[in-house]
Amino acid sequence: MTMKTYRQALHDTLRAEMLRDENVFLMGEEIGVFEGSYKITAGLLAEFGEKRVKDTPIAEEGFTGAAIGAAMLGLRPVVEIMTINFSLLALDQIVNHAAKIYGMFGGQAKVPLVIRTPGGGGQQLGATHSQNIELYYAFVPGMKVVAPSTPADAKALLLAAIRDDDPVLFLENLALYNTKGEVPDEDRPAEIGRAKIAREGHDLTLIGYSRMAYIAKNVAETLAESEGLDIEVIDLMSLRPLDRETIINSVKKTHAAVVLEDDWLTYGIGAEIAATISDGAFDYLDAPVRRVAMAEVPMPYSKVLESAAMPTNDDVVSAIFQTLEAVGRRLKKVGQSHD
Amino acid sequence: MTMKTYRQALHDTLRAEMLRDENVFLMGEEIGVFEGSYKITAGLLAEFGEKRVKDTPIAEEGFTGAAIGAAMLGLRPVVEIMTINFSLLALDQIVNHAAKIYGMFGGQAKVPLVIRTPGGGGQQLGATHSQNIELYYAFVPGMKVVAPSTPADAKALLLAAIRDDDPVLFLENLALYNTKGEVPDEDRPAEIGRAKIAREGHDLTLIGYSRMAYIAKNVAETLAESEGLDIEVIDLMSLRPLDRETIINSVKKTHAAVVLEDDWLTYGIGAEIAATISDGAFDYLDAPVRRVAMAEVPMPYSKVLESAAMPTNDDVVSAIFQTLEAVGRRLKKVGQSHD
Amino acid sequence: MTDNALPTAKTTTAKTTTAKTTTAKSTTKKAATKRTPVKKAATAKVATAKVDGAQLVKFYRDMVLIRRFEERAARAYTEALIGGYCHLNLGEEAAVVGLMGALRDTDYLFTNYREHGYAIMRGIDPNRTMAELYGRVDGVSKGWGGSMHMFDMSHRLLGGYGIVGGQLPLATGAALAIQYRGLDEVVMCTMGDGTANIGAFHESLNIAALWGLPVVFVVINNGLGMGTTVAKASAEPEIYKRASAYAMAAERVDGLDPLAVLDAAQRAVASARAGKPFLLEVLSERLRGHSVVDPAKYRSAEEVAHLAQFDPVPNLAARLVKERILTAAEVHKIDEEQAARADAADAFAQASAQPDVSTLFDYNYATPVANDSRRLPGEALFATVARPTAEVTR
Amino acid sequence: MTDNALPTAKTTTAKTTTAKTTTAKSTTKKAATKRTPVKKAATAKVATAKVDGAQLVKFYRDMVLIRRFEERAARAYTEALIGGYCHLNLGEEAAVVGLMGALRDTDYLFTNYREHGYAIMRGIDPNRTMAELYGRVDGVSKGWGGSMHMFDMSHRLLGGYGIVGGQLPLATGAALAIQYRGLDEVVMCTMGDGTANIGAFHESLNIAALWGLPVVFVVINNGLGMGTTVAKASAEPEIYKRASAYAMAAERVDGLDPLAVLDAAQRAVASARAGKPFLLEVLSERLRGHSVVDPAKYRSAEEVAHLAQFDPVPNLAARLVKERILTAAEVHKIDEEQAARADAADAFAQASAQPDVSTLFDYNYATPVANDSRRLPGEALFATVARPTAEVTR
Ligand SMILES: Cc1ncc(C[n+]2csc(CCOP(=O)(O)OP(=O)(O)O)c2C)c(N)n1
Ligand SMILES: Cc1ncc(C[n+]2csc(CCOP(=O)(O)OP(=O)(O)O)c2C)c(N)n1
Ligand SMILES: [Mg+2]
Ligand SMILES: [Mg+2]
Repeated sequence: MTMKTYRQALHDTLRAEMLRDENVFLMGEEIGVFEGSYKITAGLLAEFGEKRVKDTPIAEEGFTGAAIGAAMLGLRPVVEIMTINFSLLALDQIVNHAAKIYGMFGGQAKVPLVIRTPGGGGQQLGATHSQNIELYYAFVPGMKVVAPSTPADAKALLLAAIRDDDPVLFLENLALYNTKGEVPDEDRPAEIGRAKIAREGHDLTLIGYSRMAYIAKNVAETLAESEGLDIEVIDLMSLRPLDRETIINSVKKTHAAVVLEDDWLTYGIGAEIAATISDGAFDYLDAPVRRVAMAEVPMPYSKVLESAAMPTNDDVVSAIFQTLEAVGRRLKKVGQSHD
Repeated sequence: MTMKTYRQALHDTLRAEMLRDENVFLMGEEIGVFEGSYKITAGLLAEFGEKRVKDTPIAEEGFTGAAIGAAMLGLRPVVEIMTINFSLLALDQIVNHAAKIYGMFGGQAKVPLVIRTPGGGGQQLGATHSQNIELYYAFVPGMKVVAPSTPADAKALLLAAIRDDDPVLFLENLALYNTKGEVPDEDRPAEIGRAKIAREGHDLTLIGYSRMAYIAKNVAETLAESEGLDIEVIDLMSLRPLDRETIINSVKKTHAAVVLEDDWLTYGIGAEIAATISDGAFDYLDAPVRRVAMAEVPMPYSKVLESAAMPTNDDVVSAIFQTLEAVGRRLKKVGQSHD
Repeated sequence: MTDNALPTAKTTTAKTTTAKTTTAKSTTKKAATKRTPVKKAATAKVATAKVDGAQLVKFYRDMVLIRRFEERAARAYTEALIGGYCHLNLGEEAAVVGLMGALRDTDYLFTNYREHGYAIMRGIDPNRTMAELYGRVDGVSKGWGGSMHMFDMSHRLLGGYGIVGGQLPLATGAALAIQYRGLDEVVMCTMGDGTANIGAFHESLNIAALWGLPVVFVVINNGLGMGTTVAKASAEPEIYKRASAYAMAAERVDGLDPLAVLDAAQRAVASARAGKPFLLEVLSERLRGHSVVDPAKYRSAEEVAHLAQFDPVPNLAARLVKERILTAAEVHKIDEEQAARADAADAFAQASAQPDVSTLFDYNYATPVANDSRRLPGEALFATVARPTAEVTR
Repeated sequence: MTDNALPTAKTTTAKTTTAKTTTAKSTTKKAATKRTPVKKAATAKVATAKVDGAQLVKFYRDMVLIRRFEERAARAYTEALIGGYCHLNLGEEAAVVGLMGALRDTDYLFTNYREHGYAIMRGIDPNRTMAELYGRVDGVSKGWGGSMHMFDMSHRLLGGYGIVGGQLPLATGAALAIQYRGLDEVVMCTMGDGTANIGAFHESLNIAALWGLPVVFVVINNGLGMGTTVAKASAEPEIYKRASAYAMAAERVDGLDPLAVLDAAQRAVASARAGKPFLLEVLSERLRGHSVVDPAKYRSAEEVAHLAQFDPVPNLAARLVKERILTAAEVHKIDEEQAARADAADAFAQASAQPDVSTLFDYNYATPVANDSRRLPGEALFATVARPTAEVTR
């Protein structure tokens, strides 16, 4: 185990995979000379050269499509799209090509492609640069979509994604890059399609992914200390496939759930989670599934407005309290302030 | 009232609006000389000339973006994107520009744009030409998304869309173009953001939009005759905004719901509807909300496989029966065959 | 006959020198025939010294095979035995055989939805090509792709794509993989004239030129994108000239003459093999509607009447007879043989089995994965759990 | 001073004739200076006969205003008073004033995220420009846009766009609206060199040329897109030549000389006004990093050392003094005045109010609509309904 940032875990895993398999190479805007907009690829051009670390023109459709074509011939490109917002420009290549090629041609060509891209708001980047649109990929058969929330998971899921023979959208998050955690030194890929119980508990199931899984764990710890609440936290890890079983089993035990997401509420990722719970744990659920999500506006630049539009720890806490209240369970120290 | 096809209703409304307001003009691939891939714009080039009916190069991003720019200056373009599948190529212009411009610039510029585009599978067009991805628009703040299922609604919603000052995605459906119905002769725009009770009933709420609203009505009528079932049908009409109130009020009355959609189940439009019902009618719901949707595969070309992947009347009927069974309500003629 | 005849033609390709290759800037080898919908029959100006009779006969056999195959497909479509869209190569046969003749077996082809002829000329059995149109298990894409999406890794046909321009980035990437591995292979990527106006064209040609990738982009300029003429779609109607925006070599050739096409394609392929991507514009004709269902009412009666004179198949037949390479009887025999071949393909397709519904989820993923969704539309997400008590029953 | 000084310069524009306009094919008016990162200072070769001293002084005032404004913004950003990204026009001031000088008040500008200078030169109050950087209610976009998204309908600045290339289709559409209405207005659309490689460039230039729209596309070639040189991004590094792919007129100009830029821009604008869209490439320099946070480590020390000699602001000051248009003291006075102007803008911005959270949903829709979602992240979808009985409590 080594203590690392999420950024470092990504960097080290990319490097290790490039050393392990010479079919693995990197493509994207500003990943080489500039060392990456968020410096994930720092030093890799110097180490591996231009063949393995390809700076591209600003042409998301063109270079993402080129990566798909290279993958069809057996290479294992890892593309960086600078932020998920720009991936809209490559969406036709990803949805209509990468995700279709295996099925549409009757299983004749695999597309072992990874697209790494960060989501996340909160940096005052305004309406076009603050979106969380992983939904666009999670919705699509043929895609796999993973979203780590810790440095260890970043490593495990990136290993899995690179070694997988299908197109994988690997969702990072601007707000997580500097977060730290223990990362196993061994080479242990995660299993794509499995959620994780990040914290065991009995009072309520709190579900999130990426930054909101991080927040979920924080909130659960805080409420354990301040309120003696025993909250179970599920980190989805994989948005497609979605691990419904783990979610349902948890709610069957806790009888209540709150879903956290950094995207817009209506039609967001959380809608499926809430619908899944309401269906699969119908007889076990003691209160409606609450969703905490981004306000449904084009994200304003103003810090004041941006902060108001994004879900915070307090929003999560109040949703938890209201849910527990709705199920009629008394909090041990209800009414006391928390921070 | 005049009996018309859905296609004719669209054509006549476009023509009437062009006559009414000279700022209204049409843009798209093959809408002029070719008279439209699905002939919605037949005759309009001859009548209005090249200024008002603009055939474009194959450049979805370029011409959709141009329509947005023209709308910013006060024109009212009605763009046809040949099928919703191709709209992926214009998605950045729609999501990052059309939907953002009003808010991102603090309300200084309106974008009175309509994008007409048909969805729909079932024509053996294969994986890239059979998708229902209205979700990509319904998810986005700043967009309005409407989806008529009858010729009369096609007229009313198209009138509303053209006269609205925001970008509207107007969803048509290949399978509906030849369907017929009475269309009012008057000029009565629908109210965007309202669902419609297409059929009143007490036994169960059946919810759909576009082709699946059409199927919902058919199934409800059939089951009324064959089984004496009294099913309420909600035609969503507007996917964004979503009329949660109408849905919830219905389910509070019927205590059971089945949601129909032509897109993929996981993260599809139906997820939000199911989550909404499970939340807003929590105490009134007697069984889990069932969703009937497309199988989650890249749509195969083969007729046999395509038919298996698409929801049919029979699928809807069995979901209704299973739901009623789950709530413990006896069907009047359970066990009898239906067709 | 296609299967074994092709390799010979293909392997001759590599010998052509690149000396004649010129950039778009200075090249106007062929007079830049203005592509008004109907144009004068361009006479072949083949640079190679002397016409090879055997080659011409082979081209004729192949062109007739495509012609008969397409006619057979059109009939089956009209009889509703084939579904979806069905775009034919009618009128483009000379372009198809000339282009495919310039490729080695180890080269790759990416093309669009108008690709039946290409599939056959790559060496794919017409039976399997037709079976794909019927959506059967013996289809080249196992019935999953249909007319627009033929694919065969073993013959290095890497699709058949229905999204206009979608194949360009993919082809560029395949060329990148070849370069990455240091192989001596080339990618050919064909498209229509209307496709030269979409963003992917620009991004792909720029990347290919920037990185020196072994790829030939071919524009089959048949004068129309559905009902839109080149002049109405492209601000520079001489499409090969667009290569200059990428400092890329380019040429325009008469696509009604298979030898001229072969010759130009060989230069283009040799250039790409040497790390200089190439843009080749092939002037062709679309004899019928955009797809089988299109009556093409937007073409004037006069225009349609003139079309016949540009039909490369009878034109080549006439030439073979005139130049005494074949007798009329021999030509006739070829026509009949190939008609029989197309009928056989149709019979094969009809006899092939429909895919079984149980195979619907077979191609969800190449790497199996936990919690994959494999559910038919009517199936519930969760098995109905018996309600424990009647407590909530109203 | 900007507000009232500009209109004069702008309205002179229309008189320029289009005679000197030449197409990319034949034009190489300026020697096509190879854009290796550091280039020789290109000397201005202004076609207009005689230098107008008053014009130069005005340019100097404006360039210094932009310079001081940007420096002030950089400081505020470093002090974390400004958020998001902050891209500056440092080094591009001559290009900005020359280009904006060619527009009439009734013309439109679409630009990218590097647009503070453009906003001010369009006549927008520097106070409101700075207030936008601070995200305040008096900001030109009311605090909703920030550095990348300045917009002012009254000054016909139609954004400020953060998506590379996003402004091109929009600008093309605005030009379409002008043509539709038969107006005598022009749209200018600026972009960076890196932007010339994205699909929207191709689609937009083709549509503009095809339909003869009144739009000038301007590439500010500052040699870099973030850390990527033009040579590493564009297969044809002389970007103006790409116009030939659309049979569009084009020119390249030295962007360090405001008079040269004005002159070329006037020709370009006049061409567009006559229905011939134009591609103008302006060779410029980026004196600092891509945005304020970028230390630009990828530029060699040598390169950075050379940069100063290409700084258009001191160069123009030196010229004014050398040509005795101004004394050193007068130059100094302008510098101080404009520094004070920038400070005043900053003070104004700091004093402006923050938007109120209650306004968060004010711009959801232009046409109000039923069931609009106006919900803060913590709010429930449905008011909690008291459970009618305790029957389901466990
Ligand atoms: C992105 C996209 N836009 C539109 C279409 C519809 N479409 C199919 S073929 C076609 C015309 C293409 O013309 P061209 O490139 O000249 O090829 P041709 O059909 O003449 O061979 C169009 C518009 C599509 N398939 N994909
Ligand atoms: C579609 C898209 N891709 C990538 C980016 C990230 N990005 C912002 S500016 C920039 C470089 C642009 O370079 P250039 O066009 O030369 O303009 P300059 O910044 O030099 O003015 C990049 C890659 C973006 N904003 N949008
Ligand atoms: Mg064509
Ligand atoms: Mg630049």
